[in-house]
Amino acid sequence: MDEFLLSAAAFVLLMVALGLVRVARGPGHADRMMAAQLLGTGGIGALLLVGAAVREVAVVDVALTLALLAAFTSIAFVKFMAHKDRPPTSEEDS
Amino acid sequence: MSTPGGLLLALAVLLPFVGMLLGLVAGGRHVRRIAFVTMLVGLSIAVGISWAWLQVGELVYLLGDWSPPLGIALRADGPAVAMILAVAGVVCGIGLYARADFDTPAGSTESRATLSYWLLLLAVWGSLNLVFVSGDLFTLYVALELLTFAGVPLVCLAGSGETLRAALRYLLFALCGSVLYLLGAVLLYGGYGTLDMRLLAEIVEAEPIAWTALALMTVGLLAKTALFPLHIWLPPAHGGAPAAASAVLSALVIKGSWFLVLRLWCDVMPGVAGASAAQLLGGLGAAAIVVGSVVALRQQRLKLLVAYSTVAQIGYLFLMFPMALTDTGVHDAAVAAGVLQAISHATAKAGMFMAAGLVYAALGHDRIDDLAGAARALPITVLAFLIGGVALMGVLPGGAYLAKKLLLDAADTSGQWVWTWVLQGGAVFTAGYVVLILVRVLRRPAQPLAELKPVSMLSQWAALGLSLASLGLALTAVLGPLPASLVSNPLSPKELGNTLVVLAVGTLLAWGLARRPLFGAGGALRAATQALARGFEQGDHFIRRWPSAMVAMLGIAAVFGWLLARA
Amino acid sequence: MSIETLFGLGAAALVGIGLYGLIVLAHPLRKIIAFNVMGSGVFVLFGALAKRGAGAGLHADPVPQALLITAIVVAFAASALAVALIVRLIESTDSASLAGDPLDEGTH
Amino acid sequence: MGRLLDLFSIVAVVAGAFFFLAGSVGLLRFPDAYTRLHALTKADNLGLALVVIGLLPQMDSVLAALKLVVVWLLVLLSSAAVSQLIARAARRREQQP
Amino acid sequence: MTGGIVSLAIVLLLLALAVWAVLVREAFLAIAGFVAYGLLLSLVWVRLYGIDVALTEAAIGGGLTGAMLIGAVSRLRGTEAASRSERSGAGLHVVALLLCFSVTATLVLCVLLLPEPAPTLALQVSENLAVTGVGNPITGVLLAFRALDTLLEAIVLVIALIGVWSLAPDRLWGGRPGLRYHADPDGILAYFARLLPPLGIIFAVYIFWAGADHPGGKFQSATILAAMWMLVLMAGLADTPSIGHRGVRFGIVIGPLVFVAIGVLGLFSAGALLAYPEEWAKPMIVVVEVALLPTLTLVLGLLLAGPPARRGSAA
Repeated sequence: MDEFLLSAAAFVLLMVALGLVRVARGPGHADRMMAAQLLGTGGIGALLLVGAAVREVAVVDVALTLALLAAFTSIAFVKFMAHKDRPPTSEEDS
Repeated sequence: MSTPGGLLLALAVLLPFVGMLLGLVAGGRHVRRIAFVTMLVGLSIAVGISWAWLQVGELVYLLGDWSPPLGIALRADGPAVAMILAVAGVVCGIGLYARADFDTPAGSTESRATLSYWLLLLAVWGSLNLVFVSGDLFTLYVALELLTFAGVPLVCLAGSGETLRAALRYLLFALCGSVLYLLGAVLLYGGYGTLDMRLLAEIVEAEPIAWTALALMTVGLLAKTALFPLHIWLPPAHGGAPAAASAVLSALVIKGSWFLVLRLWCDVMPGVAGASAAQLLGGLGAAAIVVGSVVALRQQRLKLLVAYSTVAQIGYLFLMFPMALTDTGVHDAAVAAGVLQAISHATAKAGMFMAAGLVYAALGHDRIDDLAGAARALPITVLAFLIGGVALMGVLPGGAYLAKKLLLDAADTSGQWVWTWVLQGGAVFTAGYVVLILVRVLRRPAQPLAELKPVSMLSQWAALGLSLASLGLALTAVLGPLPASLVSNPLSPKELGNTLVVLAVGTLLAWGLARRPLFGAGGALRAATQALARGFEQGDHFIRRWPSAMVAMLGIAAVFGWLLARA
Repeated sequence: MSIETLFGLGAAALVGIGLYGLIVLAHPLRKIIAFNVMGSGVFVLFGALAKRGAGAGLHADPVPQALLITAIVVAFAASALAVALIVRLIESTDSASLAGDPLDEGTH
Repeated sequence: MGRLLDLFSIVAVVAGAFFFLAGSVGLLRFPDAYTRLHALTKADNLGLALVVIGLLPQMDSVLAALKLVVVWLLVLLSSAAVSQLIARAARRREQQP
Repeated sequence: MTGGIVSLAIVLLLLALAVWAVLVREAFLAIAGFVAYGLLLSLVWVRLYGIDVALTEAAIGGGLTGAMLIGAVSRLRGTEAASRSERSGAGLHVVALLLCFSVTATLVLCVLLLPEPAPTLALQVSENLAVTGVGNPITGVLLAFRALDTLLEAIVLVIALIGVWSLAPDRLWGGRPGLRYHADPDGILAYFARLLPPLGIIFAVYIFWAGADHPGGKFQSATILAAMWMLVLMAGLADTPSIGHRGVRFGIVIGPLVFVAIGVLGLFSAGALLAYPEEWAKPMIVVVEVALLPTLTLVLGLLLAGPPARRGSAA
């Protein structure tokens, strides 16, 4: 069972790596951020799988911390980027 | 085991921090009072430490009664005790000077600069004491970061854009230095399983891990000390800060990382370091003296001149390494000379920055060319500046003189005549800018000085006191642990002649290199020296660009690694 | 190869990558990111050493792990101070360049 | 019983891994940002959900199982927030060719 | 074997993300990469059996640092484009590459030359842990064997905060830090910002209490609390306190001061500064941790909020 869980973790990470190819190819902002998001989800999945494999209960706490802080960071992303998109500053973007 | 009096070491570290925390709670109107009470108690603790050290020799305190490698030990040997006492004295002097500058104006509850200044001053003090007494490499990392975090905001206390930029540069470069230091400490733990310096000294061997660690830690610390060519951040930071802050930065903050280099090379890993790498450290010091002094002579503002003279003086601090570390082992006399040099620089440079600040406050500017009449207007201040300069020149009876004497003896016994020349030549450069300022301030002004703002008398006396302390340090030879035979009669023909030669050559340098001629027209010779000086300036400008400084940092690390591995 | 060695080697590469960024990146905010990458390389190396020191019923040597927690917090404090400086610098000068130098005025 | 639960875990985790595969392939193959976003949100949420469901029987306490579910909910939340941002970025790109 | 593949995958991904975070053109994308990088680092710590470190990294490395960097990138104005024109020449890149490569190569050599068996303090820690009364060896190191480091760390944070505050323009001294956020009327965000904090607070308290005997502790807990606090601020549900507020000042210093006080108490009750009397060790450690919690939460949150930026009522 442990071997299986570790293999699954490795597979998920491999898929994430595949997603990173998208990053290399671009072309837009959006694609790059999607890859980052896939990485986040896949990373947490791999973390849970590894934690279950090594039978370390506290890994779930790590995952929970990550998920909590990831939610916080995502909201910060949206909030600050919305702030940045407002007219007075948006002309500096282009 | 803890020794009697060891507890004082822990108190010396904790007291300034507790003062800082209480000051933050009490707020603007009380912070200065709290700072002064802390200084009084801290000075007594420092005196107590010195007294205890005279009784029992080295002081040790095991925190929580846990002995290393599991716990953390605080230790103080001679150099550490000397530094603690000197820093306590300088902090008190700077505190007296800053009393007038950083006051909470009537009618306001709290002002930004006042609160920040006193809290950060105490933070610098606590961090420095920690650097001097901590026996643990990781605690020292935290101490170095404390020192940086307290020093950076002092740079931009004035709040202008330029000072913010200088502060940011300082922070980023210092952070690179700390990471390299931490990397070295990590490697040592991996190799030897302890971070305690005493235990490490017993088991460390000359092998790749130790070489790499020493090279990385040294170069990280040099970046924090701003030894040439890693002085990228120092001139704008020290030149732009308020004088009371510049004095803290220049006299105190850089001594922390310098002291740690000394510890690593002479106490922890002398067997790893070896003589040839020490020659490189000394070489960088010599280069710092030449470049720093020449560029100092080119400056148009007094505070920048003093800042560049700090670049040069940092070079002096590293001249001791070739004499301290030779193939025959560590020479304590050279180490003592280094510490003495550091203390005399701390006192003199604090006094000089304060004097420069007072000149600025009184005249409304510190343009060197327009200082005419200052000597008459601000006699005490100008005297403080010149005495500080003379003390640094290494003529009797200054502490720097004694340090030079000790180093010359050491160079003699180890047969390193090159360093004899560097030591003798170094004084000449200092004499150069002392003469330059002397000539400017003594001139009669074209028109009488108009609006002279009043400056605090206490501040003037504090500056003079610190400069005099530096000059009087040679007395330690008579009173203290150094052999009295080192000091000869200052009016004996040999000493007098020496002083005169130094002054004469210094005058020549000032004439040749300063932007405006001191006297006479010059002609071809001056044209040549001017071109040379401009070359130095451009070189300095190039080396202070971020990429060049980073490349220099890694390059020096590589050369150190190579020298260590080769030995 | 043991996983300690594997992570140790990865850490060495991270230090190099971070250093490279610190040298060539111009914008100070990017330097902060590079500094954090380099710092994390040092941390991973320390973590790998801790894992090597497993023993006495512990999966890893707890001393480096405890120190790592301290070091991570200190690095955060450093980043916070630097970010605050950058933002203030941009607010007051509209530029984040480190190249400008007050000493240059009047010398060239 | 134990064997049966293990089998359940294996099936669920394999299914989850498949969705991660699908998500990555979609990210690589789909023609434009919107369809890619669609593929991604499907994949990562479902993939993680299946992994979490698969791991539930492996947890030795109800508390740990509960925490697993919370992890999934939180990831769902941040994914929703970031998707909004990504869509906006994609739209902005379209508006300025 | 499979474990090795997982580790290898983690290392390769980590390196790829590091390269991305350093080299990608835009700061915004670099930060997105850096946040993902922080997540992978947590995975590294789990593989290295450093669950406590993983928790700290998850909370601070990716979370707080990420949010702080995002906040900064939204205020870069035109400086990013300007700094691109500062690009240095190809020669520098080659030299930098060479130097960094040699640093890495040297470190690789050191890693391969590490002594066998590895030196360790694990035995000493587990022999002495019983005296401290805590079950988590890392808490034992942080609060007993190397208590000074932990005290200094709290002081580092306070000094950094003083430094950040000192950057404020004079006229704003005593004001409130950071931007004032207004509640988003249509906002799904405001909804989340109401939903998350209670969850986060429960979890933070749990992590805090777990810390004595299991992975967790005050830092991780304080970081989560600080993040939740910032979330409430960003949703416009509350405002930052002014920096002159008495309660805020008091909260900032309470932790280190109590720590010092307990340390001095140890001088009389256990014969050494920062020592704990036997039997009483665990309760005293808990007191220190409880006192540090508000300090760390406040300081971490306020560091994130930045210098005072708006005039507020001075206390």
